[in-house]
Amino acid sequence: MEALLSAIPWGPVLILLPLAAGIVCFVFPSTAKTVGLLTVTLVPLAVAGLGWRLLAHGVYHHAIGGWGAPLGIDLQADGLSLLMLAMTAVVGFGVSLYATGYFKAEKSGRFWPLWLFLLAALNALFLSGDLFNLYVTLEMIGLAAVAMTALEGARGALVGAMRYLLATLVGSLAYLLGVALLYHGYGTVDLGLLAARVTPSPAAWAALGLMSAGLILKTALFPLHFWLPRAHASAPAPVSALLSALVVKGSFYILLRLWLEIFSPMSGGVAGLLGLLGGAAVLWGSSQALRQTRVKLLVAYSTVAQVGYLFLAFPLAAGMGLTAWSAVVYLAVSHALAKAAMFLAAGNLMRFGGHDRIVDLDRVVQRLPLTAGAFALAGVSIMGLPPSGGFNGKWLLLQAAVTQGRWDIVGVVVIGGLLAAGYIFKVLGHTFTQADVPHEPIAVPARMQWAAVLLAGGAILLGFLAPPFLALLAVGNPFAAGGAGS
Amino acid sequence: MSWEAWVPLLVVASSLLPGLIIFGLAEERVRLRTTFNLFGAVVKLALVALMLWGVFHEHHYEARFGLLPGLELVLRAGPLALLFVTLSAVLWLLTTVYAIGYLEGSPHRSRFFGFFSLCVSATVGVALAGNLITFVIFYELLTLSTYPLVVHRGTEAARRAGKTYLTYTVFGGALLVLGTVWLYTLTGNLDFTPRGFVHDLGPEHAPALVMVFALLIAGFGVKAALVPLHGWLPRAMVAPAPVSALLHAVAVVKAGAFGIIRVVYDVFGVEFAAGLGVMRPLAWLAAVTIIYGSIRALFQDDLKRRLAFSTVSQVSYIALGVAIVGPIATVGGVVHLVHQGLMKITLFFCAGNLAETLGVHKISEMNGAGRRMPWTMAAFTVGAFGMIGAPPIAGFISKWYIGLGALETGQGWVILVLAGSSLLNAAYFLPILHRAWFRPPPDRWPVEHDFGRKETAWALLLPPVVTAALALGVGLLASVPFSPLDWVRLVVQREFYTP
Amino acid sequence: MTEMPFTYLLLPVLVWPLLLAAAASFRATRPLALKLTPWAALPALAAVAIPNGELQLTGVMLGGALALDAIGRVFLLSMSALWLATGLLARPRLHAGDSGPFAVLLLLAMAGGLGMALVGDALWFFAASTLAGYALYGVLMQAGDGTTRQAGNLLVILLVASDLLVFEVLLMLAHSAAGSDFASFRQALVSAESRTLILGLLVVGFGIKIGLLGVHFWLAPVFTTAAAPLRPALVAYMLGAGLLGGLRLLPIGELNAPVAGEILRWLAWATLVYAWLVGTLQLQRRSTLAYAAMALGGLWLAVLSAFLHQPGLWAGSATSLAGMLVQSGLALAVLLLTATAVEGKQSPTTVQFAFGLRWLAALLLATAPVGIAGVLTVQADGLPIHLATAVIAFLAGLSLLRREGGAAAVPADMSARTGTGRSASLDMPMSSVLVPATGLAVAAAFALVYQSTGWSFYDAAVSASIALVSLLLGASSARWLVPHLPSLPPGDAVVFIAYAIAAARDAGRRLSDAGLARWPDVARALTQRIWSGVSRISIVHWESALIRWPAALLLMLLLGLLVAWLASS
Amino acid sequence: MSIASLYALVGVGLFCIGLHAVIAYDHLLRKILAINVMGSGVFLILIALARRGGIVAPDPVPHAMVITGIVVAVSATALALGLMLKVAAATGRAELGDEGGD
Repeated sequence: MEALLSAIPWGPVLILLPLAAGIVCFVFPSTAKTVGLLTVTLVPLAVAGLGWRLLAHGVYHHAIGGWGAPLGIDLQADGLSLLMLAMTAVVGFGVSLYATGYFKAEKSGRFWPLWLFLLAALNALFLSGDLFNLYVTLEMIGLAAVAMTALEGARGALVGAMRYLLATLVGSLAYLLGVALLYHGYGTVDLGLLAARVTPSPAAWAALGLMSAGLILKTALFPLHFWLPRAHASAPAPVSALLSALVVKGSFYILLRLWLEIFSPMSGGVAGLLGLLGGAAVLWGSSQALRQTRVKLLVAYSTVAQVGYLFLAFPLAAGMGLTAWSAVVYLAVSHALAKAAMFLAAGNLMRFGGHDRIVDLDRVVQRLPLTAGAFALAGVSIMGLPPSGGFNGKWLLLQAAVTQGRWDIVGVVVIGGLLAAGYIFKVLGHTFTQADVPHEPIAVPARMQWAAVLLAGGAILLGFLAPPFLALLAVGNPFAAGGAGS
Repeated sequence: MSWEAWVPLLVVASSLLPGLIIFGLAEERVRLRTTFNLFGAVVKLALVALMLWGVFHEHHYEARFGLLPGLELVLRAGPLALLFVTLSAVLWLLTTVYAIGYLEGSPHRSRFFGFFSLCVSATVGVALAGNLITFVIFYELLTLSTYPLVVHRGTEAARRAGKTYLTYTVFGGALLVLGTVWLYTLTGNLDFTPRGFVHDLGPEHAPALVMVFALLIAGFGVKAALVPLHGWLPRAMVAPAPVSALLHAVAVVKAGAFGIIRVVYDVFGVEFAAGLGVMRPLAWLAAVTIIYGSIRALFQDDLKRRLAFSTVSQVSYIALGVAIVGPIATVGGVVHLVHQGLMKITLFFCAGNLAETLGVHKISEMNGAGRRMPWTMAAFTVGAFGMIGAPPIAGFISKWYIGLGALETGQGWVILVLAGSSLLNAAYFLPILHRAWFRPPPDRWPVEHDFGRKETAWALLLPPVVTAALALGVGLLASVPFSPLDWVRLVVQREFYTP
Repeated sequence: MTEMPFTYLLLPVLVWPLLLAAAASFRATRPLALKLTPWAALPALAAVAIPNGELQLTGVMLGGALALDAIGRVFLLSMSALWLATGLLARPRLHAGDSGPFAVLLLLAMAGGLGMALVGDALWFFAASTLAGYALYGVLMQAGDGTTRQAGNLLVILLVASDLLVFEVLLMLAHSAAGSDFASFRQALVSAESRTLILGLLVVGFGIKIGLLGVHFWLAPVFTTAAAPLRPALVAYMLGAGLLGGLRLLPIGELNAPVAGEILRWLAWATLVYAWLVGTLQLQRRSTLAYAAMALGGLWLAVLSAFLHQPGLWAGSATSLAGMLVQSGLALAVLLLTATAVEGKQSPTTVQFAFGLRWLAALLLATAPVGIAGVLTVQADGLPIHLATAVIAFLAGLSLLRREGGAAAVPADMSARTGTGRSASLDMPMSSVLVPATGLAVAAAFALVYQSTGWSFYDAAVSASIALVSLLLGASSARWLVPHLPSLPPGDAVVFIAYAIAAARDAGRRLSDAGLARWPDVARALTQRIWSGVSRISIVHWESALIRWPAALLLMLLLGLLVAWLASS
Repeated sequence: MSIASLYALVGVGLFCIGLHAVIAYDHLLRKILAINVMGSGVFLILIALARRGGIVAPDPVPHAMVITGIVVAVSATALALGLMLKVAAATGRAELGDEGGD
């Protein structure tokens, strides 16, 4: 058994399984739903297998075809990548469950292949260890995501998708240019090797500038969030969930890797800049969300805000890296779960009332208790109230900030939490009200509600799983480079 | 984990699980729901009784789980914790009975009772919390689980009230978390320990500690309705009467007051806090709140609003007793936790009865209510006189000890505050009694329900009468073993002051 | 005092009325309870026979004891007598409709009142007097009408004030007292550093209940409007809560405080003169008697000042003092009862008998101070005591012969409130009053004998003659002088008090509404306005600028350069 | 300066021109073309910098990259064009109004 577990090449499986399934779905649309569900059930198992392998034998390396860097393609996974993969698997499962209820026949025929490609790309991204592969996966993700955004075919969705596509293309080109510069300068695109070789030089600086700009654009960090709200708000609910929860995290993951492996030694004022943008994003996104009148736009802007939290850690990392980075990962994962749940709940609301105007969300608590509950639980995590992953993340972040006397960051975190409470309860408050003129609601399938509950519950549960979570994260010590005081 | 570690968990679970089950129950499964409610309440009482016995004999009930690096979720049953747990367990049972009668036939009862149970679980968690982080977690849970109760009626007014409630409490929670983090970065430890755990910090940390103290007190002060953080309390009155009763007597307000007690005695240690010079301002704040609340109460015509402002005033007795710094005053303050609970819940039950039976919400409508509902108004009278501080009702005991403690520490001004507050209490309670008993009743009541020969339903009548009897009893039998006063004496000499 | 089995016999005195109260509050047992209520004071009367003893009540409230001693016994006797009279007179009211609350309150008041004579420690005395006070207020209101209500409000306001003062005093004493029994409280007072303050609070606190000058406003209105059955109870309450309280807590005979004594002496003077002036100008018998009661308070102050000047006097005069209190109390009760005889309706014999009884009572009231005067005026400054004697006697005489000019002053709206079964209890046929009244009169007569111990005959004679002369003076001036004088409303200055209260209340409301209520709203409104302004101007505007395509890409370019530059620098 | 770096500079130039066009022009087709120009610029740089000078054969890795990149670019362009047609069909004009049309 053990032999078998260690024999299976989990990395390739994680990539090829969804890829193959995607192709099958594309070729035989009729089988899409079954194949899709099967895949998203298997992927978590594969992730579990990989996790077992990591715990047993430490960091995972796999050279596809036995080539190996610099020529071949290397797959590698440490605690960080594993958690990202797990996040993807869980969110993916929940959303897929939801999608089975959400999409009608022909739509689902288009959804599943795209989604499985996206899944494959995400897994590849989290597994790959060299810059160029990262570029390729980034593009795959972008294209799949854009296509999914356009699924609805409505005017708003199309324009949103177009805007998204152009943005993501520009972003990845900028990134690619950076890769080119780095390769020219140091003769490799392998992260590990680069980490050893990179020295402060104009090429490296230019590369850092280009890459961060591109990735920031793709991560929709303020002020480059221009494409996100509309794209996320106009896409179908499951797609919005995937975009907000996973896709944005993908580019952030790359940025984080670059930072940890290559650029942190030469950070200089960049960390401060990123922190500044993060803080601005928190305040800006939250206040934008606060003034939205539609649920999905509100949730989308809340993503803008939540992305900001991830960047607050950069200026703190210099002092106490481990705490700060753990906070970031915690926030990233719990945001993924919570935000997916929120978008799914929002989808239920739209299905239920045929609209998502906040002021008209009457009697939702009575009619859709599960959805309201899911939204509330997710909200708890987003607000950073205990017990939830969001709270743990914020706690660690605050701890790092207070210890270093960064009261500006403390202020941002606290105010951000209050604003979040503001916009979350703006929605919840209305779900309790009674309408004078009851409209005719449409029934919502139970599994769509349960999917939302499942994810939101995950976000809450994360609040109690800190010890194993952080233990996993420590595998391979990913934060050694950017970490403690370096 | 030994069986003693399980007991605190079970106490929390005994209301949590019924709550979760009740969420799932259909609206019309009245009997089943009632069974779950009462079963949970009774089990909780039994467990609490067990722990009372055990703690008295120095057993240790403690459960721990890892939470965050260096932090644990700790549930520990100490004497002080048990004081609060017992209060909430007893009053939960009564309030449940009352709520069953009060909400008979109204919609969304499953939801109501579900959140009701969650709210109590959170309260018990707050009571049993063994360190600050656990306290904070349950404290926030309390906020979240009470919100649906506040907006339960689903009217626009209810929504606004809920909004106000959250604006205040979430803000308070944020301050609280911030203070907690700060404290943790200073001490690396959050476990409640008798006589505090911060005193071995060097004097160079004094300013930081003062800030932390201010943050924590502000955080708790919101729920404890210290002026100027009291604004949510009167507005939350749109909630159904059982909720107001629970909010005011047991859960929310008391959680805040309890938090203040914890911070002063088990985090800072009262002597150390006094050394920091933070107790005097706290005492002043409490005094101002006492007087301010009473004055505002004086001019409310809405019965529940008047009671709400009276709560604002009364709860600060706890803070005052704590802030005077001295064993005797502490006894007075801490025991008021229980005494005020009993008296105030009585008053709110009665207000609810008037509203349910006669449709009376305003004091100006209460003429002759005593003739129509003698038992209800009798209970109300006991509660009111208790608030005024007439012996031998519970309120007198608290005031007596606070006053003695103040004299003991040479703070005579507190006596004046007590006198002024008693005077104002009399000024806003006696007119109510006068109307109810001695004015002729109107020809017809606003909205009268007929209960035959009974003045109202049993489920509505029993709880206030019982709580009134308790309020009288704990005052009359204050010195018998296991009376609240006796127990608080035990707490104070075991946990608070260096013997 | 040690605890002995028979001291358990003290319990029924309190427990029995409380039991009856409980019984009266249940529909099932009410009839029985109502039957037994008139006799509820009997155990107390019987308890007088119990020898001195103490019953520790450990665990009840903050500890405490029931105790019976010499002084307590005297008071227990007189108060149980008064309460018995009350119970008997209240029978018609008890059998009228919806008498449940009335009975309960009556019994509570009784328990409290009798308790004051029995309790052995300060806190329990406080508890008992509080219970008695508020319950009595309740009874008055139950049996009353519009005018009673105003009087009752006056009473309850002063009650609250008095209880507060007493509470403060008890706190201050308990702070330094060894135990909670009276002795150690008195000791604490003797040794307290802020003695004068405490003494002052104490005098005012108890003075309220005996109509001390300045806090006497409630006397006349309550006396004039109280239903007949309750007048003895009222007197009993004054005796217990006012005088007995003073006796228990004031360290008479232990404390030598000439300054305080002097102050009290002047206070006594003022009270007496005031009582004489205003009492003369009253329209009704009962309000006149109210000022007689006030004069009794003045006498009490005079005696007190004498003791403060010369503590040594206490030993010899305790009994005669107690006798004086009992006698005057009982006589006053008789006069109050017989004051409103509905003449004409009665048979001439009844009227004549009532007339004689009233003369007797007046005589007893007038001569009540004789004993104490006979003891004190020898050594102490006798002038205030003699003055008191004169005033009391004068007012007593005045109340005898003056016409009930207050026919108009008997509340007009009383008739409006018939049918509630209340007015039945208000003016009773003289015949039903006579029996208990006679009983009280006899008891008072006995007290006269009781207090005539250890007096100097000469001074007693002087005092007695003063009493008789002023009695006759009063009686005669009732016919010739008073009708030509202007008249005052009962409760003189209370009009201004009421006005002041109203004004204060009004001011308070204005303050509360204007100042206290508004500021949070103002703050909220301000923040909201600012917020909306901000969101309208900047947030919306800038967001729309930010999401414009060229702007976004330029920003990206800028950002890239910035990052590169920062990295290089 | 060497030929290689000349090529590289040209690539950078192309990239900038493309970027400018993406920003400046409204019509979607122009934007898409501009992005392709940017892409070509990047590829040019990659290829140019693969030169190791002298007679040594150029480094193969960048070529591999460029080939991959071209594949990606082609598919992206295809998607973009398709999307553009849909947008044009839905909105009647092949531009993104900045209000995004919701």
